[in-house]
Amino acid sequence: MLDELRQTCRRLLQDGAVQAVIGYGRASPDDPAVPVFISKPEDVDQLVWDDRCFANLTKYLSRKEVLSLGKLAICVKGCDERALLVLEKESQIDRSQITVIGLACDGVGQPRLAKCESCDVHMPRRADIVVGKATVPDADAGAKRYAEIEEFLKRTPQDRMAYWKKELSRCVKCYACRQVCPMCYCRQCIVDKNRPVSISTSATLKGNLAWQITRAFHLAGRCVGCDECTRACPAGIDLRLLNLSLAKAAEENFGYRPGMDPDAEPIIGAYSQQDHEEFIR
Amino acid sequence: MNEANVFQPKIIAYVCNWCTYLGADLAGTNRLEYPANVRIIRLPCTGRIDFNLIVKAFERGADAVLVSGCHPGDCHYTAGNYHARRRWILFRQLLETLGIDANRVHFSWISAAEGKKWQQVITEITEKTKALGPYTAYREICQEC
Amino acid sequence: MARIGVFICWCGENIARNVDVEQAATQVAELPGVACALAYKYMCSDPGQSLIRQKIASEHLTGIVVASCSPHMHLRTFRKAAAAEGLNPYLVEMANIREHCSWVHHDRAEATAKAVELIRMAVAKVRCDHALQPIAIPVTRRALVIGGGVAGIQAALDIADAGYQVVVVEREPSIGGKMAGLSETFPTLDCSQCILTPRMVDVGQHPNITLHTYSEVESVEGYLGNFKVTIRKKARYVDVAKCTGCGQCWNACPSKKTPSAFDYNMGTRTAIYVPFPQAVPARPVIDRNACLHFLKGKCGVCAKKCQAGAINYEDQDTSVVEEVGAVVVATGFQLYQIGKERNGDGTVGYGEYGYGEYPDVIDSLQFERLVSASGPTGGEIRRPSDGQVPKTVVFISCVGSRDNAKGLSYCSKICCMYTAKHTMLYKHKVHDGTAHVFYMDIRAGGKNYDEFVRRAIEQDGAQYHRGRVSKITQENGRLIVRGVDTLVGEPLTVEADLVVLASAMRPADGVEPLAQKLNVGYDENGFLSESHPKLRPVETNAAGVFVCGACQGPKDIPESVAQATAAAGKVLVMFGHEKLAREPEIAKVNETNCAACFTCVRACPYTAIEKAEIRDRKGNLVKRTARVNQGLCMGCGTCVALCPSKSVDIEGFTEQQVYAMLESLE
Amino acid sequence: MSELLAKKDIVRLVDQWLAAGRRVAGPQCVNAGDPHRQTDLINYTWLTKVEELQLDGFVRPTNTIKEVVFPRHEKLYGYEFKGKRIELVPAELPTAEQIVVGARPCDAAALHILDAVFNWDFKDEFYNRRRELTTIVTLACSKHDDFCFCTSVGAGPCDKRGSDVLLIPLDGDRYEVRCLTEKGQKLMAGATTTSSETAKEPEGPPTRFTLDALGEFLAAGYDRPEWPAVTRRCLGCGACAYTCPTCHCFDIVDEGGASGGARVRNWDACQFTMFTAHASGHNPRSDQSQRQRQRIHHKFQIYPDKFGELLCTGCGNCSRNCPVDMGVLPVLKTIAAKS
Repeated sequence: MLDELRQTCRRLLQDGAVQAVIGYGRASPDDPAVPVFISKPEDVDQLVWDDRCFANLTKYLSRKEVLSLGKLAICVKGCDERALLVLEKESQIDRSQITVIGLACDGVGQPRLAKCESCDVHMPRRADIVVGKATVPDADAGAKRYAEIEEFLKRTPQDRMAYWKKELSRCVKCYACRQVCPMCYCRQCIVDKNRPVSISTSATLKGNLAWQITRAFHLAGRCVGCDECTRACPAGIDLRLLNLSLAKAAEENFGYRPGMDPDAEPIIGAYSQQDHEEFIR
Repeated sequence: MNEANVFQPKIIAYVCNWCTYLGADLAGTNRLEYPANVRIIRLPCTGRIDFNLIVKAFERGADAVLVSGCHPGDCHYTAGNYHARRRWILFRQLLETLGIDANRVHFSWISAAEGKKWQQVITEITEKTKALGPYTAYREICQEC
Repeated sequence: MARIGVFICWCGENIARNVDVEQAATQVAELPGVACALAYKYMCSDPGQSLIRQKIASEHLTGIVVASCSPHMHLRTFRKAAAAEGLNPYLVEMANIREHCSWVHHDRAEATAKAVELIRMAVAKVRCDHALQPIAIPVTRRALVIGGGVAGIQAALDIADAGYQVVVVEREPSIGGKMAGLSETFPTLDCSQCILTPRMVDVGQHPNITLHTYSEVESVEGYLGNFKVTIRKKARYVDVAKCTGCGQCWNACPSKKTPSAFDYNMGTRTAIYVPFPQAVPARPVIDRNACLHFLKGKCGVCAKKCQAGAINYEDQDTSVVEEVGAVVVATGFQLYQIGKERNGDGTVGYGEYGYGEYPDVIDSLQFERLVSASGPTGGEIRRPSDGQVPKTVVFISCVGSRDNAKGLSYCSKICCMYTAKHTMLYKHKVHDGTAHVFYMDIRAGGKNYDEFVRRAIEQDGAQYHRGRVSKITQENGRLIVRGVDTLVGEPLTVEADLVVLASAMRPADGVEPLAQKLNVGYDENGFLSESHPKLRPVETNAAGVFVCGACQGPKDIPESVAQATAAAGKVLVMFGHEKLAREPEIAKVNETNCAACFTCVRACPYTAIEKAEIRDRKGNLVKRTARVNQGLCMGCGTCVALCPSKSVDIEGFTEQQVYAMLESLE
Repeated sequence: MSELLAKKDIVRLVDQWLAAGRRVAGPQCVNAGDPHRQTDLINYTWLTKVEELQLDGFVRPTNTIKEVVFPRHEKLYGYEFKGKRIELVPAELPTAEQIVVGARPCDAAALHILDAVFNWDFKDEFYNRRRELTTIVTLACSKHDDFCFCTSVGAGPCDKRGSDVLLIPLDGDRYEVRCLTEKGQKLMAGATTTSSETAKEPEGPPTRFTLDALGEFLAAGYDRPEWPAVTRRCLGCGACAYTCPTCHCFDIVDEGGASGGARVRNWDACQFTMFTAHASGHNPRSDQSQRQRQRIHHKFQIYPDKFGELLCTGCGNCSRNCPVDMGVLPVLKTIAAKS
């Protein structure tokens, strides 16, 4: 599969179809995979593909340092690919200008990451080129999707708040969660605005809670569950739980999973007169 | 009547300019008395009311927050309240996950004709919040490290 | 440095009774940025306003807060006063210490404390106010009227008579609408065509009116004062410029069997036709689906007969673009399609009445054609099945109206009146006949309306039965109408020769896509939404678009005409200015920061935000951004709440202002 | 001759300190018992009971001890609105003595390095007061990983800089105790036993690049064409800076409401776009490669030129915590190789 990937990228670069390939590489066999940007056909052997290729590379489609390389091909796993659809819906990418190389994936990490356990997109579905073959997702993958958050919600509200107070007390506001997120492409994040300061920039519990509420809610109906924020957090905060809870609400209330159906209208910035609630009096 | 030592909750109400604000005006015109704990912030439409405002209200020491606007179908701007409703459906899930007390965040549709409803809603929220006591859980969060 | 003046109103005793205004003034005078704070009996009175103006001048105020009643009551008043003294009116804020405080809180200490806090919030807000200038929108003083029925005709003539250009679009080959097909009109029984056709001619000949018949609005771009409307003119196959309307062609046309839509299929017409003799323009069209030339490739009789050489079989649909400043929608109504209306899961409604099954069950507009002197029977009432004069006629009201179960919830408003009229017209023509009416209630509110119904019952002997009809069957050429008379409390069966159903009024077909093009709201029944049911009855939430006639709700001719004149009046108010001044409290995009996700574009209820590009001097794309069309934005702020980076803000309710108010809370 | 301390005695000491109401910080597994955790997360935290302390069995904590003297959020002074006047209210300086136990040498050395920048022209009262109040008991490293590169920057597993007491593992149960300062002596007085045994200083990680080669590259010029390619994958977060023991940039903001507030300082990071953004909208470091370049130059050229020491102790945290496995090490390895 790796050979096929390298061949594919070599051909794309040789033909001039793209000027650079965003993929995974590594310096020595023991190192984790890192994002690499291959511009020359002879460099394609730097590309790797295995279950330590964690990063969601679609983030780089909003990094000007990468866009400056010219026309791009990008390697995506099934989960990452969902981000492309959201970015397309939000006018951030011109899909016709990007060659998408889909990587068949049976999950990453040892042990498998939580997201991989309930993954139902082992094979990228809208890639221009798909490399490899993946196993068929478990039939009950979908059922497990929200298991963690459902378990968490069984705790008492006091317990939940105590949990977040403990977790968020470690947040140093390094914004790794924001910077790795493919959906965080704002030119100036609201937290960096100072007239007015709507979210305290201090890494206090107050500022951290306001920031994480904001980050999570700005992803409502947009987050594709790549869990890069959780992976990136140096404070080890399980941000996945926040995202999952909103993903659950989006699916339960509006039957919507971001990045899944190209024909589905985004739920944010839209409404239905039939939206159902029982809490407004 | 001196109730200086009784807990007086702070309630912040974000209301739309065309329905709930006028409903509160009507409550005034009809001299419908209600507790003085509420502070109204007038915005053009519930569509303008962002979740950050709810968070900020708690940071500023609110014991309860009310968001109120036109009934579905009555929005002065045709659809602002529908957009708002959809956001709140999602936002309440986030509050639940975080363990933020749903009894502190209230939503209502109050039309310009519903002065009576405004009086009832404010009275009820005030009583309920008095029973809950100050929102110390959030105030602790806001204390300096 | 801010120099804020705070003016606290006693409102006589209204505020002063429960709020210690002097104490409040003393307290707020201490707030940072407050230059002066004083109380006065009536701030809205002349002396009160003078006081404000004096202080603006003497204290060099940079903003003022008036603590008094609701801003809905007097914000305009105080803004005007400030403007008169040279202070930008948008630097005025109000603290509502009457409706929201003194009138609802009777504990003086509590009310005073709250009043002080409300004022403090207003002071915090006014310190973040921006001086704003009204937005000037240029106006194209030319109007578009969509629909050429009586409402559209009235609106077009009123605007044109005032000296402005009007474009009228009508999708049928002739203007005239539903009214042109009516026989006589209630409550005066004057002939519909006699009063309408002169006005149709006026439209056709008016120097200020451009008429596009057999045409439809394809797309609408632009906004208030500056609409660009693309109109598709359907192929007529007749050159209107050459045609003289002599009638040789339609008299000679061999294809004569097409049911006439104008007669609601009660009569026939030719393939080349004018819908009715008094049509305006009196120019025919060719119905491709009936014309032998198009169906079989041979005939050409009309072309041979036409002296003017106006027949053009090669004719194509064409488009014209009209630039207008205002749009009047007058698309009218149609009747409820009995038995054919769909309600999600299937066909519903009144199959038991046998409409479409029994030829002698007809609807009210068909009956109008039967009694019309220009109708298919020349005004003689003869039933469709065998041409016999019906001796017993049953009229059923509320077919589809006021029926949540299988029809529409609303009252169609005009059926009671025209049903009474029908019984009278029938009796006037068939003296020995009997007219029965099954009704739910008689709603005859209107000048001389109830008298008219009484006349039908008392003078012309119409038999009114309060009750519903459950079923109609046909036996031996007669219709057995089974119903109930609830006043007597007994079932009632009438053997009738003809049954006339007073079907509900519905908006015309295609009004919803049109409304979407114009960005006008509509209700669940498809009736267009006015801005305010009482105070802005002909405006819509799309600035510059007005409604009149039955497209807005069921109404009769006088009401439609009155509303049309009202809509014309509103258009003329607009046209009274070269430029329109719009409130500047609308959205503004920070185009540098906008990430161009265009969520706001999707969400804006007014399509007031567009996708724009910023290019450098060489034309290279620098970035994309959302951009607010100032002519369309109404300032709801839905975009602000949705924008993750808050790159859009609403003047008058900016993020800065709202947070300042929050921060000012103790 | 040497001073020895049994592991259980360290635990007893910490227990005593805590019982005496002293603030004690040390490594702790902060996600023990969290059902969602995938790996242990070790952080320096203020201990509430001695059982929380985890001295070894890991390479190093994810965070650093700079927080003990330079908190991520610190009030500089308060202000109150008194009518139209604003009154300043000085912040209270800390008074509580604090002890860090089980600090890693790469953390302790960082404080020694930071002393220079917090005292060269303006003497930072808050920093200095906390520094005075803090006694640091360092534990020499017996483990290292692929990210560690202390030995490449002149430091090592027994670096003495910044420590008051250095503990070197003797065997599984005992430490050799080296009191390096008066504070250290005072803290350990009477707790140790004298012995003839001495501990062998543990070896550090292999050298990964040479400082000479690095210096050559940096001295050769600012606008080296290598920078964009070497730094392209950087996403511009602050994980490296905030988990770096020596990064010390801060931002000053006012936080408050109608009645008053405080001027506070918060950590800031040079990798953020906003770090150098001007009010005009212009940004002199508009590209991520410029920001990365700045970080390397600051640590390995600017700071040593000014203060004589590298602003890096080779702890490897920047790479260890980088979402795309960057940090300074891969960059230094690459540019040292290019030189």
